[in-house]
Amino acid sequence: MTTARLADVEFVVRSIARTCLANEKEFGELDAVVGDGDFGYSLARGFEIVDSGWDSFDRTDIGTFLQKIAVTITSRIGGTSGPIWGTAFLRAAAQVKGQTTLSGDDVVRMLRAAIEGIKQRGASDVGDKTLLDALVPTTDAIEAAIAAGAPAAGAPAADVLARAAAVAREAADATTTMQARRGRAAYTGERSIGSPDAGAVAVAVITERLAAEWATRAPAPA
Amino acid sequence: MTTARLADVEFVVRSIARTCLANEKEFGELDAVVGDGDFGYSLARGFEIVDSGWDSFDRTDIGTFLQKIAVTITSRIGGTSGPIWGTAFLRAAAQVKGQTTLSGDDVVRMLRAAIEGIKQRGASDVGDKTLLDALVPTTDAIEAAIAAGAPAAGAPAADVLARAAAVAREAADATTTMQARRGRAAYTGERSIGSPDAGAVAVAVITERLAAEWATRAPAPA
Amino acid sequence: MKKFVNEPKQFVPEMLQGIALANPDTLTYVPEFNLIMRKDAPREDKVSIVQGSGSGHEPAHVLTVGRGMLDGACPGDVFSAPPMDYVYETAKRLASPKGVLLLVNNYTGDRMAFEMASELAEAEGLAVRTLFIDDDVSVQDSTYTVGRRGVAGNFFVMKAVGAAAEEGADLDELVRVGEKVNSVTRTMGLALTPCTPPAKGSPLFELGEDEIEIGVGIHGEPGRRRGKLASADELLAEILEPVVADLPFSSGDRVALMINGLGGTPISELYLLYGRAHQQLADRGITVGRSYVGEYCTSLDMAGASVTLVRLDDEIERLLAAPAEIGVRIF
Amino acid sequence: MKKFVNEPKQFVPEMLQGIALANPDTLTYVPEFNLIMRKDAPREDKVSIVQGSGSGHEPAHVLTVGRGMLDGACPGDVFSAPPMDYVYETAKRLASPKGVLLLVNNYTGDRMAFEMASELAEAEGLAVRTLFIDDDVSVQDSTYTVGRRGVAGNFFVMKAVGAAAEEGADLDELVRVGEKVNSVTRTMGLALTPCTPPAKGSPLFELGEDEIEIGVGIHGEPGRRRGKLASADELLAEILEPVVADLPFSSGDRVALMINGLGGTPISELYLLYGRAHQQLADRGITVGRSYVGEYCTSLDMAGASVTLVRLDDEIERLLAAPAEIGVRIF
Ligand SMILES: Nc1ncnc2c1ncn2[C@@H]1O[C@H](COP(=O)(O)OP(=O)(O)O)[C@@H](O)[C@H]1O
Ligand SMILES: Nc1ncnc2c1ncn2[C@@H]1O[C@H](COP(=O)(O)OP(=O)(O)O)[C@@H](O)[C@H]1O
Ligand SMILES: [Mg+2]
Ligand SMILES: [Mg+2]
Ligand SMILES: [Mg+2]
Ligand SMILES: [Mg+2]
Repeated sequence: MTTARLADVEFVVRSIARTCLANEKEFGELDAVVGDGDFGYSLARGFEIVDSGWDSFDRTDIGTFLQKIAVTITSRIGGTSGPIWGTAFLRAAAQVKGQTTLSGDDVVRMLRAAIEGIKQRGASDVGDKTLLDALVPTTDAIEAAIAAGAPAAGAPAADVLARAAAVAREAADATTTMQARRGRAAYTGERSIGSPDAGAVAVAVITERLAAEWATRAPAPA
Repeated sequence: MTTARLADVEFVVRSIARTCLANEKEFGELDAVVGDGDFGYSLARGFEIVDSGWDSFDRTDIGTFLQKIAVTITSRIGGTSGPIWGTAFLRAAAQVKGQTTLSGDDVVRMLRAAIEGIKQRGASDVGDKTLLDALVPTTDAIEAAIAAGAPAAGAPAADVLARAAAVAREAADATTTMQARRGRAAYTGERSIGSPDAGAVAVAVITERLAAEWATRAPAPA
Repeated sequence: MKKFVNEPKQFVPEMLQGIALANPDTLTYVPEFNLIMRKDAPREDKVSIVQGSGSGHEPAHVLTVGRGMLDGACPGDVFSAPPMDYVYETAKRLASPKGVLLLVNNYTGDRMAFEMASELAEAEGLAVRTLFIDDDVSVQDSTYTVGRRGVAGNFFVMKAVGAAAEEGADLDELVRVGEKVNSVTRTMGLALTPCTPPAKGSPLFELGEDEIEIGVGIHGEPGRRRGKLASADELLAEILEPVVADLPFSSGDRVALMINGLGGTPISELYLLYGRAHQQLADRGITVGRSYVGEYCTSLDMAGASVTLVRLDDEIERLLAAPAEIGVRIF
Repeated sequence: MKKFVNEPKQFVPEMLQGIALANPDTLTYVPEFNLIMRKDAPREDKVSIVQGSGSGHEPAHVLTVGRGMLDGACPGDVFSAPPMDYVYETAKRLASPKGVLLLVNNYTGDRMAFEMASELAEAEGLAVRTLFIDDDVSVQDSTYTVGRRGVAGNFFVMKAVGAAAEEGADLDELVRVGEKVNSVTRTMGLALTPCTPPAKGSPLFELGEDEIEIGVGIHGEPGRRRGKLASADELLAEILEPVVADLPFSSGDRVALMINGLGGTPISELYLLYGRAHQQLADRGITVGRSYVGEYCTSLDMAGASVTLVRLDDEIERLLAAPAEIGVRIF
């Protein structure tokens, strides 16, 4: 089974960063519907440091690299997203301390750890109309695809990502009919029904971009 | 020649008061074009006291009556209009101290004294785009009509007023092309050109109403 | 009109009532004359300082009554000079053996009301002096107006004569001080939006989505010209340049710098402007000795700001720094 | 968007720069962490008081730093809780041997940032306590939220713990005082218009010409319901009633009454509201012992107001009356 390397992880992180930068306005507008509109701005301020300081992060191993990214995000992103996203990266990093390659199982373990971190930090769960409502089904889909034999990297990984993107989008759309129970949107009560959650949409947009660009990434040596 | 009595003067004053009350909004909007919009409000606050306290004014003679009205106006109307209109009424009153009837000449003398008072108080003159630009030609028209033999009161006085109203309206309209040189509108410089002066329009509206209602006033005993 | 108003005619009285209720220990309210006065005024040992002007400019002037500032303020209705009566009755109530100083922003209506009232008061034997304030540089050609308008710079005149009066200065001395401060004070404002007088119920003038009024008056009077919306730095330059050029203020000067909000602009923006103005002055070699940021003279809910500079000398700086306590306060 | 802004990303830093330049003798600015702190902090003999929260609420909290109030404030960007780092670095810089008290308005993001930061700080041996403020009564059903929001009533907690800290109270005592004040403080707000965050460039939500938002949050969060524009008295009742009913405040109570402007409403209207509220309370047998009118906790340029009541006892009243001096000031 092909394994993912630092270069693949770099690709994923940078792609997340650039997606957040490219969608600053859109994400902000989604948050403005029933939140306070700062979601896009907050993410962009953090990920712009990730992007501009790209070469400066310690790349000793994948765990270290992700931890440095996590610290940057935590210290630069304000609002709820700083602690939430920072915790997610931190917990994912902790799963792969010292590793220089990742198996498909590693990837799933990282995602699960990130999810647990978010739940803990946010006192939230699936069904609260947050990014968890996209992240959890997407992780389930990835896990299922990998269990079905798709490798963690290499050409077939594109198939895993394509499947994940479809699920993420569907899940993000499905938050539209939910009532917010966490974050600022929760204050709106029933008025939060009718528009998708900004964080969930962000997860979908990021996954879609990863799926679309995976093929064009600097190919990992066989 | 028929003469005007207290009842006629009362009719004129009350008609002025009610015209100002009825046109509060319109006068304010005219003042808002290049001024500060308070003209209608200011006049209305003063004349509403004149109207509501109507029976309380000393009616010993015409001069005394007008002086009481003048004091009320001066003390109740703010802005530029308080001193301007107050001075006008005060000077007019002073011309007919102790009189119980007015000749046509008395009326013209009162108007001239009012005009002089305004000029002095406002350091203004004809051509500055103020109420003077309606009041002076209107007074000229009244003087000419009286000199031509029309009586100061009685049915033919209606003709004098009709003539005056026509001149007042024409003069008020003519202020449209003038540039304001006094009052707040003067700060606008050339931008004051293109709309009529609020004070001049007020003079026209009042004169028109006097002309229209003169016939219906409580007829003075022969 | 989105405002907290009951009956528009009661707007000013209800506001004054609120001011009186919020300051029961220090202020007295005389409803007949829209008069807000210090509880301890008039004082035998102190000239009384009075300001009138229209309402809608709060805190000017009903909220600047207090120790070291005004002894009384008798505003007219929104944007209307007070009726002569208000001024006359106020002068009588505040008559001190040392006299009464009337501060008047230079507008036709205000001048007339104060001139008529002080004639009357003098005829009754009161010692009254009048001081006209005209700090607004936006009106350049004053051939056809009563001259420059009095705007936010008024605050510095009030503060200086208020402090001097507290020290026991006599009427002549106060007039000297006030005229001196006025002579070194310059202001210019800029509107981002019009204001809405309660009685009118709609905006006093119109500005397009990207239009601004440069040199706007505090009653919404037009200024020098319409301009285009631009960055804070550029907008600031539009009003700071003419103010600096007018006196002129020059390298080596020590100044008081005020960024005054016109009513609808939040203080976050005012502090942003303050920082940029401070820096632009530093670039010209002008040092800010005292700084003022907030609302001092507003135009109802107008979004916008004005810049005021005062050239300081030891005397002015000492008077501006003297303690004072007024109706508008934080604690 | 009609605002004084240069680059929106620089809005908060440029505002903070302005605050620092306007208060060179009393405040220090640490740009890396949006930190505004007292020049004389930390002091050995005094617990340091810190507040974070998002920007856009000025004077809260960067302008309430000063003697008798906060020792430091480290706001996030507009409406965003500060990054954890800011809080952590601020706590370190203000570490006094007597400890650091963190005041936190009760929002998810703020709670998280402060909790993470204080864990870190405690791990490094700092004595840190955190106090959550949640005075907003507009959110009734809090099953699905972190509970009530912290809004303008925050001022009273700051003022009381600030005064107690100045007197030398220790951390436990400050937590007791702060919790006590918070427990008798209730607020509700009302928006006439939405606000416009500089980075968004357009209004955060929409309100029809005659619509209002009753119970609005200071980040533009929806409140209890949309209502119709009405007279000042009726609008006031919409927010005063729920505040009175919540604690509840009852006949015989002595209270502090605050009418807080949300940013775009002029103080003339705020004083009008104050007068009416004072009277409506008197009608219920509730006496106003201390009054506060003006801007304390804003929502950028939102037109609207909030009402806060604090039930006074001798201790609270003494602490509220203690002298204080902060960045926002008149003279
Ligand atoms: N308690 C929570 N747990 C998990 N996710 C949350 C929580 N609260 C909010 N979120 C997510 O964060 C997004 C909003 O982020 P952001 O705008 O930074 O927060 P805020 O402005 O409310 O502080 C929401 O769309 C939601 O997906
Ligand atoms: N100096 C003056 N002399 C005579 N009339 C004047 C003068 N200034 C203004 N007016 C008249 O008064 C009207 C405005 O009155 P008002 O709104 O009460 O004054 P303001 O708001 O400028 O104090 C103008 O339309 C004009 O006719
Ligand atoms: Mg948000
Ligand atoms: Mg006018
Ligand atoms: Mg006026
Ligand atoms: Mg936020």
